[in-house]
Amino acid sequence: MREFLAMGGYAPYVWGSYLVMAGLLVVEMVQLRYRRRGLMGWLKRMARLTEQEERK
Amino acid sequence: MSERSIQWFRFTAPANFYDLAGRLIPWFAALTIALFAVGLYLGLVVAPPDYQQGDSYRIMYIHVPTAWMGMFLYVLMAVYAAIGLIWRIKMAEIMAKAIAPTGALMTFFALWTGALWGRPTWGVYWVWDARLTSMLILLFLYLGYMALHAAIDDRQRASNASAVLAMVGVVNVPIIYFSVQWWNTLHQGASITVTDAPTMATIMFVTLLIMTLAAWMYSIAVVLARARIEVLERERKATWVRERLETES
Amino acid sequence: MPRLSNIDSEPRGNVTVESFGLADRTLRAVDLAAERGERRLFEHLHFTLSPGHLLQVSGRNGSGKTSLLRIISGLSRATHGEVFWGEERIRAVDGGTGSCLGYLGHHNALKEDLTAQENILFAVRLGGGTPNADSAISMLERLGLAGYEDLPARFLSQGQKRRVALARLLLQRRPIWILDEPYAALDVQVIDVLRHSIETHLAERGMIVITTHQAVDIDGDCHNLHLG
Amino acid sequence: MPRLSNIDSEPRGNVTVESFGLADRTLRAVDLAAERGERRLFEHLHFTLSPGHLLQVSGRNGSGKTSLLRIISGLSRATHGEVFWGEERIRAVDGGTGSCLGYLGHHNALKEDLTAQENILFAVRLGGGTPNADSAISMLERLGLAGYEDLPARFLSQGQKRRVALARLLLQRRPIWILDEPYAALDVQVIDVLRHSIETHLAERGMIVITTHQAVDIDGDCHNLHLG
Amino acid sequence: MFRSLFALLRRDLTLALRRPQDALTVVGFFVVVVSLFPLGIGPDPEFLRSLAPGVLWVAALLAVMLSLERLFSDDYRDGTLEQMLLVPEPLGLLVLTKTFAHWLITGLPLVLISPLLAVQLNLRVDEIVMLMFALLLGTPILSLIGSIGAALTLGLRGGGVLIALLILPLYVPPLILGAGAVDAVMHGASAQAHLSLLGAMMVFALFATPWATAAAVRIMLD
Amino acid sequence: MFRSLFALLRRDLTLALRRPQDALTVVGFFVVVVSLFPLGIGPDPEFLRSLAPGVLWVAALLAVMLSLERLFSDDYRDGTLEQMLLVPEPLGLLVLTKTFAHWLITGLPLVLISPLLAVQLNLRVDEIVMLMFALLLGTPILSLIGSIGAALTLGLRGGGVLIALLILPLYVPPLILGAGAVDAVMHGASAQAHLSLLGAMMVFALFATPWATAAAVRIMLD
Ligand code: HEM
Ligand SMILES: Nc1ncnc2c1ncn2[C@@H]1O[C@H](COP(=O)(O)OP(=O)(O)OP(=O)(O)O)[C@@H](O)[C@H]1O
Ligand SMILES: Nc1ncnc2c1ncn2[C@@H]1O[C@H](COP(=O)(O)OP(=O)(O)OP(=O)(O)O)[C@@H](O)[C@H]1O
Ligand SMILES: [Mg+2]
Ligand SMILES: [Mg+2]
Repeated sequence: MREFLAMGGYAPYVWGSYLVMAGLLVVEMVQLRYRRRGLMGWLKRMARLTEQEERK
Repeated sequence: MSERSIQWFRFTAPANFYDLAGRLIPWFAALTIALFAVGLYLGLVVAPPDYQQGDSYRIMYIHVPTAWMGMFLYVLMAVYAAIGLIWRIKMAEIMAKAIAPTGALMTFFALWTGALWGRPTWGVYWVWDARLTSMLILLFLYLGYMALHAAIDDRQRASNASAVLAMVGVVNVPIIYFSVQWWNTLHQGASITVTDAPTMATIMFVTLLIMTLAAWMYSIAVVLARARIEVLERERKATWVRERLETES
Repeated sequence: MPRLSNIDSEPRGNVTVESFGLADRTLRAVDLAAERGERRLFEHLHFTLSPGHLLQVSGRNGSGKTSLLRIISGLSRATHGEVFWGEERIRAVDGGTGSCLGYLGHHNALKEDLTAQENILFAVRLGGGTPNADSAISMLERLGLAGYEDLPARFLSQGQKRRVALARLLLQRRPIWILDEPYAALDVQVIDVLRHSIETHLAERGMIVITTHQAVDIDGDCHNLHLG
Repeated sequence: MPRLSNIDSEPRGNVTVESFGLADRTLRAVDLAAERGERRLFEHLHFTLSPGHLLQVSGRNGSGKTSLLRIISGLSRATHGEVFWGEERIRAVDGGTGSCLGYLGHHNALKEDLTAQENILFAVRLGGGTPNADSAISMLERLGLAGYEDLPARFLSQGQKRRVALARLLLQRRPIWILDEPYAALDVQVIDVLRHSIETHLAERGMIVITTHQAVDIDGDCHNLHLG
Repeated sequence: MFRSLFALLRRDLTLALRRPQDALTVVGFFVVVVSLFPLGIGPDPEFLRSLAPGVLWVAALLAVMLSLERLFSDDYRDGTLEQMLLVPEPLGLLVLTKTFAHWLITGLPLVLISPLLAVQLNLRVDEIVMLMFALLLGTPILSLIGSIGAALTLGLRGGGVLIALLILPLYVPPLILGAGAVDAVMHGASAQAHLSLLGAMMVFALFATPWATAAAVRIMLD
Repeated sequence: MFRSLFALLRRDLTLALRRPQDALTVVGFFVVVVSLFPLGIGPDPEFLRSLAPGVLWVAALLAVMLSLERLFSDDYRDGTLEQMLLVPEPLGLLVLTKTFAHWLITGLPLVLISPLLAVQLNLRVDEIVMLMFALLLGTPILSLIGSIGAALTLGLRGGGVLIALLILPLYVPPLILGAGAVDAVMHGASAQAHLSLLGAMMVFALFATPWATAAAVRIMLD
């Protein structure tokens, strides 16, 4: 295992590539999620506001 | 009657896309995970070290797919943008906009992994090599596209304007590539060039193929997801959005 | 839903002047719709304007009058629908939209560093016409700007600038006029001159689309289109 | 030469509220003159405004109303003359001009990316006050903006933006209000609310300088200053 | 047709003459940026000499880029651009004419002042001649490509910085070829290839960019 | 008092977060300009390394300068600046706070991204540390001096280029000192003197420029 992690002495480069890529992919997905959730909340609020206006 | 059918058509096309994409995304996501799992296992564990570069060559498994993805997505983005601009098809505009961030990210990965690969191979993180430089410029083109899109408040105008930019960019990319290549060979001998991987073993080739597919699947899934959000934002007034809101909460 | 009142498509019977040689062409809007920043301003808007007729577009602030006028003159694209000049689409008219149409918008489109006369002459030349300093000066005089021809536009007052823009429009001699708030900043005398010019233009079988918040009576075939 | 009609410097007898504790200070203009781009807009302008009084500045477009209001609030310098708040010059008031004076100009001074509530709270904090979200919300409600507190200002209509700017002014609680076209873009109901606020402000011995092209009747000590 | 275009050209030049400070500011910027470099890098003459082509080209490029913001924005703000859309001539030609005027006002002065700065950076005569020639071929390309960016940022907040981001990547080929031409002369090689490529690029830009710019103008005025 | 200033700072940062593209564009410009240099000058690593301090500093300076146009102009256009004159705090402090926010939004990101570009130009670790340190001391000076120019060009046509001409000469001292500090480390000398001078300059700018800027704002709003 340790040998695997050492990557024949190239650990910083190999893991630096793979981990940064994994990290940013996760960030992209989380950001999408977050944006979607925000948008949904916003749309619902707007729908409520429109209803409120219509009731007036 | 005819008026009504036109309205109907206009408002359901995005709705159709929204539903279809919603159904497709889980599949692409699953494929992404499976392919990445297999590819990573093959690439990091099974494949033997390179006889020249040792284990550092394993960066190739993400470097090459992301580099291809970055370049391909730019062309795709420009094509969608052109379709959107010329035939005024909303979905094409949305797709163009949705592709940009992922394309930029892929380009960035290619740069980042290339830099980290360059250090053990060439001794430096960065050289002003033709291929590297033109990749960097591609990243700038992506960033410019996104910056222009973000700077214009009116959605329609933003799509049209950035479509012009994407098209100009796509014409320029080959010009830039050749001029950069020429520039480099002019100033210095080919003391440093991207060395071809040694005659690729089958396992390496298969792994590379799988990782490339994984990058494809990932890009498709993420772009579709982003396009869905865009559709919702644009069509927020439409009745179908309200229906989806009620069912999805 | 916009209401369109009192449109009769017959040309006026008693007029025979045909200065523009285009008397048979009409200006038609077919099923126009416009959106601005998420809001739908109008939809299903139709009208036909025949030679010698005037269309007044009215409505509250922000109801989309300027947007409509810009669509008619081919400056903006409608979200839906088309505008026709005769059988041609207005954005694809032979020789350019500008060959049939003069537009006076919220902006006066004057260069502050050029004199009134230079501004006008330049516009005429750019439109492909022959510059004629005398006619420019006499037009400026007609609009009460005698003696101001050689003053750079920056020294003119708001109303005077508007007059120069009007003089330019009148010298361009286009069959269709699109006037957005033409009376703005003008004083009573010049409004009168302008009213007279409008009536002459209609009598010469020209067409006018106009929006204004001020009430000015025009003698001629006037129709009203209400937005909002 | 500006005419100043009907100024009586006596404070109103029947008012005893002294919310601002500044009841003895007057707002005085002494021999003001202003020039703009070579033109003299007005000169030898004097007035004295006592607590509980309102001064309406009228005149044609471009006659110098905005210029005068900006001079009074210390934003511009007069070519000649001074404005006094009590015995202090307005540009050198202890604690800054803003400590005694609220100004509502042609611009609403709202940040498009902040919500209505954030805009107001920021202004109060910047003025050194304690932010109180509840009072901000109730003020917005009073001006008919219930439910819109959390909307970024860019999504508000012109009139709604104006209302937010008004809410800000009302929450700042300054003794002098300088209002440049406050009714612009407002609809009838809000004009009523504003009129009421103005009357209350006068009754609390506040002072107001206002310009407007719309005729709105204010109940209180009103004076008129005509420019042009 | 030529009458219209000539009228437009004449107007733009007249306006520039009435406000010479605009053109002068661009030249001033060019001079200041080039003069900043020795300050940041150190005064060694040989070193500066070897840098000169690159520095001069980059500075010219930045100067052109900064001036681009004004290419259409004045006409946009006072409504003249709107009227230009109604001129019975192809918008592409009008835009090309304006770009040409812009080059006469900003690009040409840069070419003319460059020998002075080149002398400061210790270039030799043949190098200076080549520099001027390369700039003469290259600055029109910069103006032409830049006009697309100028049109795309019409009426936007922070237009200046945005133009930079949009346009600078597209400036890479002329920069490489232009600086390369001078460099070649410096190293005793032939600059033939560079110049022919620059020329080809200029012809291409001349025919391709006006339409893109016209489309962008239409979009931003929509 | 601190409540007012803190409120202003918070507002400016909130606004920047709501429109991150504005700040990102400045960083983008910085990166693009630095990347242009090798293209103009040539890819030789040793050569680029020796140029790096100057190039990075000049690029940072240009990026800050271009972003300055927006320092007050948004507030000016929507009338907030006018209201700011009526805040019962010294205008100098308000202006200083705005400048600080501006630095946090544009200057600091430049400092943070500079190591990446420095690596591209083959700087070593100790040089990179010094570069960041010098930029950390120097960019506030750039923002402070620049705020005067930004105020003086409020509402003028062609503000961008004009700011450049007004401000660039004043940028010479921080440029020389900042680039000099990195250069010193590169040649194995001590950068002590450079840094102390930069520090002194920053303190001086901190106390002197806000009043000049405040005066300029008052004049331009008159
Ligand atoms: C930041 C640095 C780098 C960048 C931007 C970069 C960019 C690219 C690009 C754009 C490609 C795909 C282009 C093509 O297939 O023709 C690619 C492929 C490749 N790169 Fe890199 N690269 C970098 C560093 C490196 C390094 C250091 C190595 C190894 C020593 C390397 C090895 C490869 C290999 C083996 C391929 C696949 C070759 C092929 O398909 O023809 N790259 N790189
Ligand atoms: N580019 C734009 N982006 C977003 N909204 C816009 C844009 N242009 C106009 N609008 C909005 O569209 C609506 C119609 O504007 P328009 O200028 O057509 O009104 P109008 O009827 O001419 O008003 P006025 O009488 O004030 O001239 C307004 O509410 C305006 O805010
Ligand atoms: N900065 C300036 N430079 C030159 N002239 C100016 C300047 N500001 C205003 N003016 C001129 O000064 C005159 C007075 O302007 P001011 O804004 O005070 O008018 P106003 O009475 O408020 O008009 P309105 O009713 O339109 O608001 C106008 O003729 C205007 O053109
Ligand atoms: Mg209008
Ligand atoms: Mg006014």
